[in-house]
Amino acid sequence: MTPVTEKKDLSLLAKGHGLPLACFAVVAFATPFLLSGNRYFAFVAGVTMIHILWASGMNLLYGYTGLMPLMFAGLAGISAYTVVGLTASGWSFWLALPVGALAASISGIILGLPSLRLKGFYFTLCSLVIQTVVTLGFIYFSGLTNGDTGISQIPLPSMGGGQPLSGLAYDLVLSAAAVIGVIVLIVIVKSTLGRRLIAIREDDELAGMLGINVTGYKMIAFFIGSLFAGVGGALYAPYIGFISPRSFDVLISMNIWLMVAFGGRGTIWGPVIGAILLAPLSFLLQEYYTVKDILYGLLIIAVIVLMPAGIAGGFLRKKKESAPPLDVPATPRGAK
Amino acid sequence: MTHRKSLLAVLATATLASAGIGHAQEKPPVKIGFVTELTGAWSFFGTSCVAGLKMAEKTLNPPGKRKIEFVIADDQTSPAQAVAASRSLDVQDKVLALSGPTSSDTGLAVYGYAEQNKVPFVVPVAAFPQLTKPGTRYTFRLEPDAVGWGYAISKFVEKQKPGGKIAMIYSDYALMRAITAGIKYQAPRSGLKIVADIAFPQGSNDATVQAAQILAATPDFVMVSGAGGFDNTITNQLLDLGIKPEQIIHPFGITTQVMNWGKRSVGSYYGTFFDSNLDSLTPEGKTFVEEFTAQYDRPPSYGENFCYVTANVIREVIDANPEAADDREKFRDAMSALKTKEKTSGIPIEFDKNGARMEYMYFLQMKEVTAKTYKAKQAFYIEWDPEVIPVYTLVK
Amino acid sequence: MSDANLIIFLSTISTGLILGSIFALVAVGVTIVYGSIWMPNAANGQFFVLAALLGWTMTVSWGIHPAIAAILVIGVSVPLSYGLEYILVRRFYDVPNRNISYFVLSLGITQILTGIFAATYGRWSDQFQLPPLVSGITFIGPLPVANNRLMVLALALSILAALFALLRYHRYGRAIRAVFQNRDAAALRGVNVKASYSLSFALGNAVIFAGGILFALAYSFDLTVAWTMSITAFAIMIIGGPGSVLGAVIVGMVFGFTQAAVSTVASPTIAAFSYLGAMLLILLFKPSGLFAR
Amino acid sequence: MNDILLDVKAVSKRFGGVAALKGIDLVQHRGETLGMIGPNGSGKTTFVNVISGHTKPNSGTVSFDGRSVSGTNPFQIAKAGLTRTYQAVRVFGELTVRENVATALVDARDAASQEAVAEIADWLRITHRFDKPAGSLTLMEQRQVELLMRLVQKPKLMMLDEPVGGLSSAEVRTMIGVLSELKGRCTIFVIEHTMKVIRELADKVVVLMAGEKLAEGPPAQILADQRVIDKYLGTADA
Repeated sequence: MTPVTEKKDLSLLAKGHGLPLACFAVVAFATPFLLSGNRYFAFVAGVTMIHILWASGMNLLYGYTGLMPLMFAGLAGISAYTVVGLTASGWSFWLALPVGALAASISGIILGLPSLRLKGFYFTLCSLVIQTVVTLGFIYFSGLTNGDTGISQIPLPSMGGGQPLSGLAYDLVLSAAAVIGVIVLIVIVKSTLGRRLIAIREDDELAGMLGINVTGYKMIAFFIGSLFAGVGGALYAPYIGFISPRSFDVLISMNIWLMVAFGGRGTIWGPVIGAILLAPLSFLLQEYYTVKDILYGLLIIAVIVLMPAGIAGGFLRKKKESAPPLDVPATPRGAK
Repeated sequence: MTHRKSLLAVLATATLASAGIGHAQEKPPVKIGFVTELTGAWSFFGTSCVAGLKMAEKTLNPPGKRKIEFVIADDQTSPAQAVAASRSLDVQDKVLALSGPTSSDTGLAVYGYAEQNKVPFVVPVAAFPQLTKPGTRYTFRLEPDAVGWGYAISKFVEKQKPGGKIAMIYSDYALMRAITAGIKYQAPRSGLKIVADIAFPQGSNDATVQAAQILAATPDFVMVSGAGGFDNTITNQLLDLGIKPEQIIHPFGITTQVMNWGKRSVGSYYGTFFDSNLDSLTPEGKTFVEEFTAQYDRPPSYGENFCYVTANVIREVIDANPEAADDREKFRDAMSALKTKEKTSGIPIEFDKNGARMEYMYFLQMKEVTAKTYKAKQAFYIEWDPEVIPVYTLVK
Repeated sequence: MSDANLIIFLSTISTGLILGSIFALVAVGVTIVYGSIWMPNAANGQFFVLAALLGWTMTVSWGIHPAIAAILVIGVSVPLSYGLEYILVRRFYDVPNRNISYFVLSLGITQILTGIFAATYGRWSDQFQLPPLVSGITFIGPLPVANNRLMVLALALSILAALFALLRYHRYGRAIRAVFQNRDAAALRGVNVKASYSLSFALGNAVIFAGGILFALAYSFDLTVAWTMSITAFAIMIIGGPGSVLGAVIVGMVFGFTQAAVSTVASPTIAAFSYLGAMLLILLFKPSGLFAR
Repeated sequence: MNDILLDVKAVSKRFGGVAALKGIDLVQHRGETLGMIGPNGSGKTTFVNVISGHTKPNSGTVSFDGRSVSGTNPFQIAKAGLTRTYQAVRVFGELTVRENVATALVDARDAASQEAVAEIADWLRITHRFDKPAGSLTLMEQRQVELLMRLVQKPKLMMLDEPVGGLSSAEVRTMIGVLSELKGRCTIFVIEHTMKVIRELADKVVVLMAGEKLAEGPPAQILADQRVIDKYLGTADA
């Protein structure tokens, strides 16, 4: 009868994620080995891992904080360009990565400022325009970014001993990044920080009234979410070997967001599933290129019509509805 | 430009090809990966290129020769997809070489993959200089580089009007920036003056004001190069304001563009590397133009031609060097040593140490536009060594 | 003022007007749909291009006169809108946070249209041009202006004026505006809210189609225009205040003039940055838009 | 009762050209229940918005618990111990009651203990709804959840904006009972149209009229005040 405490709540929910997390980690680390015979499928899996990381970051912002930042890919791009620039001037990739990720985070905070004044979808439209400006910036400041030509032959990061990080080793690094990203997200969501963010998502005015520093926590969400974008962007550049403004344009932002919406915003695993299903799609549908966009569009519409809360959301909601009522009879108390 | 095997290669074309016949039939086909733009912003160029390739495929595999098979993959006009497609073709299909992209950024993306993974890469149409930058080993490009086009335009203007004034109006794309870099470098050396330099951001719609600025600068020639539909908008708005067609130079003109410039542009000039109106078309070139026109309802341009020629070049190299059909290094060496001519126009093809071609450009003047075709007349032709100007330092 | 400067000045004005009125049309279409059914239609750019492409097919392939083609194209938008409304849009009328659902939906439509365009028109050309409505040149002072451009401008302004009259004076228009302001209150006052929804959806799209076909008559275009136009229309709507038709018109005009004018003193790229920058400033300091209702 | 909890001096607020509040002065002592009445649009909610930091006043100062809170953010004011409810009930509808409470606890200055939460929930008779999404509850239950979320934060002052709005008459009676017990837990500031609530709860009543303070005093005196009757009670829905 006693209200469940924060702590009990935490352990209960953490337990709820323990098994899927273990499964995910096993799959994530096993995949590169299983696919090591085929560099192409391994590559597609690697790109998917980066998207899982990105989707988790987007999920923190969109799913848990209620902000829909369509400049997410732009932030990844800021990090990627920073890292490529720094490594070209002699930095080690592993030193450049945190700097790039930090650059993305700081940019995320600055570009996220409109979210303090703009609510809901208004901010989304604004971020769409911000993304456009960022893309224009990548093209315009060609001294730093090489414009729309892009930068090719990005060297692979080196491992210890001067060996380049390639093949299986790189894939494992990406798997680790995805797994760590998901773990970080779980920890955040289960912490009081997560509770504050959810409160802001649900009703930021009410959250402020309850003593939650809405401005501060939105900025923290942007900082962390952009960090996901940044780490992903930094790892993406040498993995693909090429970056250009088109690698981080609005369509990529929308794609990442779609993975979250498709999988189920505000759930840990929905966006992971979304990324696993959608990220490889464009690689695997290669032969159906004429109808690929159409199929993709139909898929989007089908999901929004049939499962508006995403795959995980649709599944969870059904489960919730079919669960027996949790009502406990009220303690009888004397009437006044 | 001299290579150990160049002589051998030429001889091989004529003599050694027949030697391989006996074995060829038992061997699996030689696969060439063709990564190109079938969807996305550049899909027209990719599709046109494939159309040229298909024309070549009709006669590419006569009985008795080792079969060459092109595996076509869509890169969605996205560099990341281009890399993925290259990897897929390399790993899954085990292609001998890559080819295909028609845009600079997808081209550079494939270039990075090819050079890093030692896969020969034959570029039909992508003009960005960095594709053949010093140190390039596996990449060979048929199209002259865009900085060179700028050089050629300056040379053309120098000949038309010594001491002339050039204005430049173009979309802010890598390709256009490269062209203007070449003009800017060469113009003073050719005694020309640049009087206006206007770049439009991607996604611009209207050029009237800028056309008025051009008009105010009273140039002798205007170099016009917009992206997509905007190219035509700029051209029309310049003409609207009273710039004469004879003053307009388009750095490149493909069939749909020339048709869209239309009757009012008759008299204007455009650069090209192959055109149905060339005087120098070979009999095979004429057949190519006729058959292509019959099938696609428009004459082919240089894009289709380069893709057509690419297939023929690969045929020629494999015929001359049967051992190159199954060995990437040998194929690379054979490409590097190649000394041949475009079957359609007779223009020589040979590559320098970086895989850049001995370059050339035609300038044609529009003479007539009809419903389905157009007439143009050769006004200027120039050949140059790819490094006659410092292309690789002008554009990074 | 020298002749050359006068030409630059006059061309800035004419460009600002034409570009501005087309931007205004599209933004008005978007804002009508957003204001009434909360649908941020990301496919507006694709609709815009669809109109232009249909116009191209009718004039270039079938040889129909551009004026008739323009009317046909706008006519085609009506059954298309009602069809879409019937199959998809109406499912979300009562969904909470439906703007996000609609956004996703419109992204789906965008993808489908992109795919269709790429597989059809995209293979035929990378640029499209319609024959002019009228030929000839008129001199405004020293500036020669193609009559076709003047015609497009006149049509765009007339459509905008007609739209204003419709929304202000006709009962359909008043019903739409009532729903804009408050859906529940409008229902109480006897407005058929659902009917007004489908009407606004159709009207908004018809205006976008009108913008598309007029654009195609004034300029050459290609398939990439779609995204640029989507973003521009959203930016105009945000600055003008969603649902504000007047705001969309004024800000659309300002955008047109900015593109034309800034480039006379700086580069066209700075012009693009400047209006996007203006948007961010407005969002930060007056987030409800300049002409919020 | 000399301990001043809320001290408002000359607060004015304009929206565009309309003056919503014109130089309001107001003092509330610790433990004193203050009722605010006035016709619709007289500025009552704006007043609460200004005090709770949701709206920045054009001029005037607010001090709470001896400290100036003018110009600070709602969350800082909330942390100082001033809480409020909204005219339209406002809970995290998608979250369960339990999660609502947990959210209220995370940033509370000295959050209630487990037992205290249970005690308050039992007192509000909402415990049995703890695992229901708050949005699925009845209006009355949601009002109770609102109170619960505030009380676990141990506020010093609770500002209630029409706490019985929309409730049935039986529920109003229950709510009045709850609110009179609430007086033992924190100081109350209540906006109400229902005079019964004011009469039964308030120690002092302030009448707001077109953004100005029309009258102030004990309920009996105010409700009998001729000016108040003429201008408000006689005309409005009281």
